[in-house]
Amino acid sequence: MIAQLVIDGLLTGAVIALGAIGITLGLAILRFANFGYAELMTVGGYAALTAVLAYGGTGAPLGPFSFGGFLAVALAVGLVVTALVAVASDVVVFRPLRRRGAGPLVLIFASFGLALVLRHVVLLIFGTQPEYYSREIQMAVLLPGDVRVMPDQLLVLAITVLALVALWWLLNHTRMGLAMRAVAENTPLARACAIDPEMAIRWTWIVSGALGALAGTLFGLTVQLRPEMGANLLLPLFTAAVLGGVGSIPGAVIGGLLVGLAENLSVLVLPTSYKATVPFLIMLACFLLRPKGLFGK
Amino acid sequence: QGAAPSCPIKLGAIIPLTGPQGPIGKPIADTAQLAVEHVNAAGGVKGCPIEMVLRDDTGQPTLGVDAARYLVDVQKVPAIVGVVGSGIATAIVSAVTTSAKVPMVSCCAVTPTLTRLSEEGKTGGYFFRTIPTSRVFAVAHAVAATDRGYKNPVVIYVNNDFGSALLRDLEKAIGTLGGKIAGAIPYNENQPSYRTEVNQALALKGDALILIAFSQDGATLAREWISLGGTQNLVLHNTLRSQDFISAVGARFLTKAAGIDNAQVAGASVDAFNAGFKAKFNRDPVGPGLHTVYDSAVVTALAMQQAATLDGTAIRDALRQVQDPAGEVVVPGVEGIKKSLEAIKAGRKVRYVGATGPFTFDKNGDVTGPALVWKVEDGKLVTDKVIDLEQMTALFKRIGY
Amino acid sequence: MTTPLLEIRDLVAGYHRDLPIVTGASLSVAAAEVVALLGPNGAGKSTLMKAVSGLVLVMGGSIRLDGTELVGMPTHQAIAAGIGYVPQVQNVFVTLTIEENLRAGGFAAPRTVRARIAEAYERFPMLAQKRRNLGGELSGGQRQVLAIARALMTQPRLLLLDEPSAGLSPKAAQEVFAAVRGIAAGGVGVLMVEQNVKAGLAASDRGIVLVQGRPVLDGPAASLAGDPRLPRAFLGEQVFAA
Amino acid sequence: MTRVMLETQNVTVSFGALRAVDGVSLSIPVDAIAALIGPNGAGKTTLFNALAGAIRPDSGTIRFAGTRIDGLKPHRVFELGIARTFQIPRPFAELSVIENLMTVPPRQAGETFWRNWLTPGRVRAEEARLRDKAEEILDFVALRKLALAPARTLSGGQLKLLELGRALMADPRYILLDEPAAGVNAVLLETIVERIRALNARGIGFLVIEHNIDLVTRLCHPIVVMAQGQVVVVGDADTVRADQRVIDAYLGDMP
Amino acid sequence: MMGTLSYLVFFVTVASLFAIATLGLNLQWGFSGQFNAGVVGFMAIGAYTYAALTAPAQHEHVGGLDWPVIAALVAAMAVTALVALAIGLVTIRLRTDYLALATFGIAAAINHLALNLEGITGGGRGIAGIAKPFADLPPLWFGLAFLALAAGALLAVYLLLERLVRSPWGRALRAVREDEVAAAALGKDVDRMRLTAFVIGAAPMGLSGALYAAFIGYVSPYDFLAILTFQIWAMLIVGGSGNNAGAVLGSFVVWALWSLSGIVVVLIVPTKLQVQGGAIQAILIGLLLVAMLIFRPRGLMGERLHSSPLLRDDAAVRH
Ligand SMILES: Nc1ncnc2c1ncn2[C@@H]1O[C@H](COP(=O)(O)OP(=O)(O)OP(=O)(O)O)[C@@H](O)[C@H]1O
Ligand SMILES: Nc1ncnc2c1ncn2[C@@H]1O[C@H](COP(=O)(O)OP(=O)(O)OP(=O)(O)O)[C@@H](O)[C@H]1O
Ligand SMILES: [Mg+2]
Ligand SMILES: [Mg+2]
Repeated sequence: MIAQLVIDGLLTGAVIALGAIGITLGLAILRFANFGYAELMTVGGYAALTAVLAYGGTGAPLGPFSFGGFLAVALAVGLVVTALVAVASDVVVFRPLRRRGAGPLVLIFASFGLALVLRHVVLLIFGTQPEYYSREIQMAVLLPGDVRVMPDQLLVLAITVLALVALWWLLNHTRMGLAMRAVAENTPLARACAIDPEMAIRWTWIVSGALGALAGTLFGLTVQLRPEMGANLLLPLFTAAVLGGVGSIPGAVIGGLLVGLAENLSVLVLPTSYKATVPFLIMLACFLLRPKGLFGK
Repeated sequence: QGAAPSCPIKLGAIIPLTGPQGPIGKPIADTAQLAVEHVNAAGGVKGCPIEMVLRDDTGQPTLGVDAARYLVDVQKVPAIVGVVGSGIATAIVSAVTTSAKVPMVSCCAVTPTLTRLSEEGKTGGYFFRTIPTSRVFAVAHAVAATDRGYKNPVVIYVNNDFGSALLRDLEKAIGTLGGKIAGAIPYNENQPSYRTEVNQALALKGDALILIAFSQDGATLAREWISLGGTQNLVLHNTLRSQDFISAVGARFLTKAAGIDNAQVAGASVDAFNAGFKAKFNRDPVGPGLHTVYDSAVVTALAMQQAATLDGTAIRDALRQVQDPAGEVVVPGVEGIKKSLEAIKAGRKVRYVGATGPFTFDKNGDVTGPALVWKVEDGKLVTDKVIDLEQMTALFKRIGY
Repeated sequence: MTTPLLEIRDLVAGYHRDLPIVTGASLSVAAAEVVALLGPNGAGKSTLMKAVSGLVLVMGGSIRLDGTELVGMPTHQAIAAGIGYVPQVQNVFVTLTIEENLRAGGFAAPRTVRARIAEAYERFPMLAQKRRNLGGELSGGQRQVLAIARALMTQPRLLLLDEPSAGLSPKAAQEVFAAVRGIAAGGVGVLMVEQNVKAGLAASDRGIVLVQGRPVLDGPAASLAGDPRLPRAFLGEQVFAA
Repeated sequence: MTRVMLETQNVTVSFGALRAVDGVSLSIPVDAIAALIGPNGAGKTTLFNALAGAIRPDSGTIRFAGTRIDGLKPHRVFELGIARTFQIPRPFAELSVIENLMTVPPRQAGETFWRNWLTPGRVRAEEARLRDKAEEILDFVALRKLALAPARTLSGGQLKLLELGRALMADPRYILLDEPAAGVNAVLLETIVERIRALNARGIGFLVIEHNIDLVTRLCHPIVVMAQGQVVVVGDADTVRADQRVIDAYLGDMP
Repeated sequence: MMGTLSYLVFFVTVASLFAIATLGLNLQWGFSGQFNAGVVGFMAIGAYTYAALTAPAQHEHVGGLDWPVIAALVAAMAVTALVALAIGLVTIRLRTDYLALATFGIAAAINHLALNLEGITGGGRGIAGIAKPFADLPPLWFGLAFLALAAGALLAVYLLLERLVRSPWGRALRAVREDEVAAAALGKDVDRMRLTAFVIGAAPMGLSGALYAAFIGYVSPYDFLAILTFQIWAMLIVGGSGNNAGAVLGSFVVWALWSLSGIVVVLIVPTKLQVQGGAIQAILIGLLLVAMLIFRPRGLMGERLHSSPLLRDDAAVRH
């Protein structure tokens, strides 16, 4: 039982971790809590769904997975569409706000307004019913130790780790990453280093949109797609990102896995009706020991 | 008849169209609109078409109360229908409709609090609902489970007033019918994943799963349950009686599944509604609240026709008059409504038998009704068994409600 | 005479359209020349430097670098066109490491970054020692050194230094001034704000005194150093350009 | 024997492996204008932070007028009578310049929030007094014209002057100044020197970190020289100027 | 006419109740920079305290204490302040995002408790029959009388808080907000000031919740969903944080946005498309919110430069 709970915690945590990376990117570079990020996940998931519907499915299932090879193409479509939406939202909403010297709280509430718009546009287009890339139910595989896992979820875990490494590399070992971090800290000084802040911010949105699409698609794959999925994920995502330490990419992943574990293991001590409270209790405990999150500086 | 009303006649409706309840609310709103169209096609009330003024409460009581205030004060609606959330219905009754003397006919609020308020005289008799209290559901679940020989089912239920009230009734009902619940796991709505709850439930090792969940969450829960190797002996709540649920989970996993609903099964009144619904939306009317909201709108329209004036108190009293047991039976659909409107105009007594079958408001405005058990055959929802009003009443006695 | 490297004409600049801080300044800096910009606090010296870098509103006048108009050009382009700028405050990235600070400084010339970093480490060994420390962990003077090293990363043609010696120990200041002279000798023009009048003028070819957004004195460094009008200008008294 | 105002014993502060302040023992006499000089990164600011309670030293003790103050919170140290300025200015950016000063005085009646209702007259009178005092100090640091501007709009030098102004506003027994002259124009600096002398004559002690060696030699005694976290020499201007270690590490070939 | 008037009375009453909470938040965020994302938690505590003290005993929860309205309102504020003190002590070391998440979590936990502690809160069924002042009056008079109560409470809270933030205490609080290190070095007890502001700011939130319960006569956990915290925050940000008048104005504007946009949808969307109305309304709210922020990035009324009433804001030097 405990082994199962731990594995489940890690696997459900993986998709939270993946989303939390994107949130953390926003917190670290754009310097505000982007509520619209969760809607980017929704947009990405539905953009990929549109491709899947147009193609008529994802193709014959690959190996142990529930989906076929076309999902990769659909994902690519989702990445592009979402990156475009992300950049557009910056141009229309956030850039004018930056130019007028808006504080982070104003950006947060603008992102909240934008999220309302995006979510309900998706709702108007796709309706309220849940959607799936493949309606096949994937049967869990029994591992030694009487532990059941779903291959799709293992894939999500693997992709989360990859995304973590890729993003960490991007931020710490590329010119663009350096530019993004420089702009985040001190825009005038970045300008004085010949860095174009608009370009750095645009790239942040592109990466953030792409990550969102990836997370949204994988969430849709392992759970379901619905217009409010982003909104429902917002809380665990932020919990993970902040728990890990604002701006720390590995922190976000650890935070995500911890949130998953906490939820799953909480049932050992508390009724499930308090489940949603447990990550917060964990978090409070962590904050009492480390007021800046696990990996915060 | 009193002075000629000014056309069109307004009917207030408050339904969540967005927010967490939006997915349930939208088809309900569609159906309410359908009822109004039927009434209008049948000639309207007192010769006037009805215009439904719909407000979105987004699932927030503050906005629900605001909408009610607006409908009553500014739009001057003589009655309000819809109202899904129990918390919202109670807030509106406490703050708006009772003092304004405007009847509210809820399609979906199941909370016992409203029964108690009514008993204490705090609704002024202005509150009605067309949805049976949770006990009817509890009995249906118990019957469906024990009929299939499930002795100790596991329950996963939504953690709100509705779910916990239902669970209490269910424990009693199943106990009476010779079973015992192996354990009950509450879940909170709109979580990204329910893996924990499902695992908890699996660990209880019951011989069946009774799933009391709203549609999206229900699909997620059922899918996770099945993929983790849970039994396919499912007993599903009426909120899951939809083609979307079947296609989300997959018909081949649902061959052993049963479900329950409060709707009447056969009979002219139900067919008439189903036909009308299909004609409009090109699908079967399956989903929570569709039948009940239709009835709430139609019965209110009939009461308006019956009432001497379009005044809240008159409509309140007329709501019971159009259910006269001695009256002419009238049914949903344009034809049926037309007949009843004419009968009322002619001064004859009518008994509206609705999309949910025959129902009568008791002294608290509540209804008890028949129920049905459904199952999935070849990917289609079919009715398996009916628990009619007499059987239901007998079961209520036996269980001791 | 050849056109100067930097030529500013009738510059009006500030933070708000209705409140100019630089109020009609004209001055020039030639290649290989070190010019000290002096003046009381709040005279507009830093604002003038920011105007050259495109960081504040320019309401009038022109700024030419080697004949190219800079007014209206976004900062990052102006910098890439050959300017190295050390701001007076907040002049290092406190959340980046020393090495990353230098890499950011070399953003416009990625190919030569390695060589430049090596050069910077050689010139300022302290930086090499602390290469993995964050900018925010440096002492005040150490930050100043880093800021200067950062500005040199692209081998600019024009160097704008806003109080380079502030916070530096006498020895470090001498080293920086010597370095500035050396860089200028290689053909770079330097415009340098200094409050340390004596040391500043000693390291410069020419001095300009700015009062209330306008140059009031402009002359060879050596003669300005002894000019009795200099302290009076600092007190805001009316003095006239020679 | 002169009485000791500020005394440290073996104070050590480390950042990871780096010992920024390494076993510093000092005793500064009452009424002195003492200087703390040394090469960049010597640990001067870090020592200030330890004195002012911003950093808790890893080991060692600090006494002010006989009271132990190491480990005290910064506001407690301030209450005991030590005010400090920051090398890198830390203004209250969205407050006006004058309110940056008016915030400073301790034990304002209006800071106990119920006094604002119980004795409003007293609060008002005190406010008027604070404003006048702040205006006088702003005159002195040449910021009077900018009294009503938000502090974030000040120039680099003006920010340093604001730091100084806030310290003067506190009426402390002791003032720690971290490079008060950096970025401040030479003419104004003269009046600041005068003011420091005048305050000192009224019994206020100073410890000044400064790289302007002229200023230090004219104003300060004793002069403490730090390098690499340790105290190298303590003495008067001549001793210090003549010390070869100081010349090598700090002064260079000064003219 | 009477109907519209009656609705307006209702609208202003509800907006005033929100404005009270927004003023409390303004003290916490606008003046002391504490990111309280758990506003509903404090409102819920106020509401439930009021309900528990006034509602009749019911079989699923305790009650029947029958406190007078005013005493119950005061008690609601006091209990909220006490809870805030406990929460403040626990979260004293947390800043910005961390504090936000912690308070958000605490509010979620409070909601869970309300839902699950049936013996005290009635669980999901809520508490009905809460004492409603003026309930014996005819509806319109009830509305007017309650409006007077709500507006009076708002005015009192506004005046009290305004006096506070325009005092040296308020100035020191803003200094702490701007730079804690500098404020501490200049003798301000940062922890204590933050904690005091947190507690004083929470009390109006409790009052707001209690008045809301008194107005509706019923509370349930569904009254205090996280979305309400967002709305209160939107009121503050749109109105202009750091300005009490702005906070009040923002409350009216944002509540109008949320409730009146529904009316606009009723009026402009054809009957046939009414069921799309909800989505259209949400899009409308989103667009207006964004537009308002772009148009006024510092809120409808910006922060005042000076705390001291002795100083006048001088437009010429203010940038
Ligand atoms: N937060 C920190 N983390 C790590 N190292 C630090 C930190 N703060 C200071 N240091 C290091 O400690 C040493 C002493 O720094 P300090 O600021 O005390 O020097 P200083 O004598 O004031 O120098 P300056 O004259 O340049 O201001 C320096 O080497 C500096 O890099
Ligand atoms: N961001 C700003 N917004 C508005 N006004 C500003 C801003 N920065 C500076 N100022 C004002 O512009 C004037 C000139 O500032 P500037 O920084 O150019 O002075 P400076 O000559 O460099 O002085 P210092 O020697 O003190 O550095 C000052 O009066 C200052 O108050
Ligand atoms: Mg300057
Ligand atoms: Mg220092």
